[in-house]
Amino acid sequence: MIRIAVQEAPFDTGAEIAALAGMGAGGLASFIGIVRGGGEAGDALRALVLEHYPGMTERAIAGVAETALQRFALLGCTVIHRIGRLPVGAPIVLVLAASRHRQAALDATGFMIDWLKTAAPFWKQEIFADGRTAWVEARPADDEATARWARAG
Amino acid sequence: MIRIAVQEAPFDTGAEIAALAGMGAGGLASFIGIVRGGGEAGDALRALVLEHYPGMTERAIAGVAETALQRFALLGCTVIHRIGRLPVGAPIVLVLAASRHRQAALDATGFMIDWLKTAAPFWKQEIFADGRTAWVEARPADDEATARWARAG
Amino acid sequence: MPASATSLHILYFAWLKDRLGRGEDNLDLPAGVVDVAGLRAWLRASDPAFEGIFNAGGRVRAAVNQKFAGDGTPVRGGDEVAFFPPVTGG
Amino acid sequence: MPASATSLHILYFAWLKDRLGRGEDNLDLPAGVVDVAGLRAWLRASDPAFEGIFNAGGRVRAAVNQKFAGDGTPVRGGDEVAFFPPVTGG
Repeated sequence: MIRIAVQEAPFDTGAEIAALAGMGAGGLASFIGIVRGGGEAGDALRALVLEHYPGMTERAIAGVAETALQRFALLGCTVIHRIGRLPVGAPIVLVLAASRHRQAALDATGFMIDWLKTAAPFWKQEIFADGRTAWVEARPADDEATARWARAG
Repeated sequence: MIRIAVQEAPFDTGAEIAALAGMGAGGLASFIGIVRGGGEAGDALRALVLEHYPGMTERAIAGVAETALQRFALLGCTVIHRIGRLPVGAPIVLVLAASRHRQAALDATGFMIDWLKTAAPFWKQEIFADGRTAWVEARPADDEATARWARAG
Repeated sequence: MPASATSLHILYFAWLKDRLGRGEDNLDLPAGVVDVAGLRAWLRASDPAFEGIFNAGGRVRAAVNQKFAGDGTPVRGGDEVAFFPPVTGG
Repeated sequence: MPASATSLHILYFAWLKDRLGRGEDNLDLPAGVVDVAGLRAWLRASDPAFEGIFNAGGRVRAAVNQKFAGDGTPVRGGDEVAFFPPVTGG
């Protein structure tokens, strides 16, 4: 079972976990990304605005989820990515993986979040306290994290 | 912030996550262990009964959590382990790790669940549909999973 | 809008959209354009705003029909083509 | 119960408790017992039920004062000693 959502609304982590937990899984891993304040320069970040490419985004996420389901023999997985204005502290993304054994669930979760960062068409704009805005630059570290999974075969 | 609990009651994953999410984390990883039915021999497992060593259990879990907090520079972590009779499908254990960066949170979660399986004094008894009971044997694979973290330095 | 066999639907995202002041273009497939590189060249020639966009460190990515595309990916009438900076989701 | 300087509080868990029919023993520190190995030997000599328990593939573990202990870990009056199978939590 794969569940994909791209939405402005917050997600209910407890409900999403409960939906996956009833599938005979022995382990359920999750990752939640959160808008993080206080960057390197001590900037007064207030919010992110997440833009996406409707249609392609859902397709890209589904591709990542299907790959994870096969590769890690998951019983199910869930990916919910929020869009729109998200203040510091708000959850941005939820990734869940359910499997019979714990290591597969944890590995699949890492795999999906790494791939989402490089394969799904989202763009983050930073909104600062003084009204200034800036588009977030892609980080080479994200490409490296994704490439790790290719090497791991 | 470290939160440890050993309890019969179910845990509220959403509430536990919310409590950790407000600490300036950029990523929050979790693992939930679930009582898994349908073992290798197709046994009609109905429930597990989890016994523990009061006092030593909390001390062992705190040791694992403190080690993870240091090693992965976590902002906080939570470990809740249930005891008593837990039917198939019931959550047994919740591990949460909050950090500024995603990989640390995921790694710390794997570290803690692997160590819990070898360092915390819990014992599982299986209850089958026909009333038969059996103590679960420790698996060498669990010791290997723990040893992995020692090698990884 | 319905795609015709010769129309091209072009989408712009993130700072490309800001700089162009619009999120999309609809045009007839220009004569001679057969791939992404050709479309980039045609856009540059047709509007100076694209000069700075496509020169931005060569980092502007493309998708054709909602799949990541390289310079050599074919572009045909009826296609949806998108240009955007490297993605930063997750 | 309050520990005296010569008492020993011994705990049994999981199948050890089932087989012994009790979860704990309280006794005076036996003469000559100075470590976990000595306590195991004394228990075997005092009650045949321990023979099968400590022979169970050598897999019965021990803790002294709530820390995992080896055969050579010292045992003193006032200590809490536990015997149990390899743990299976998580």
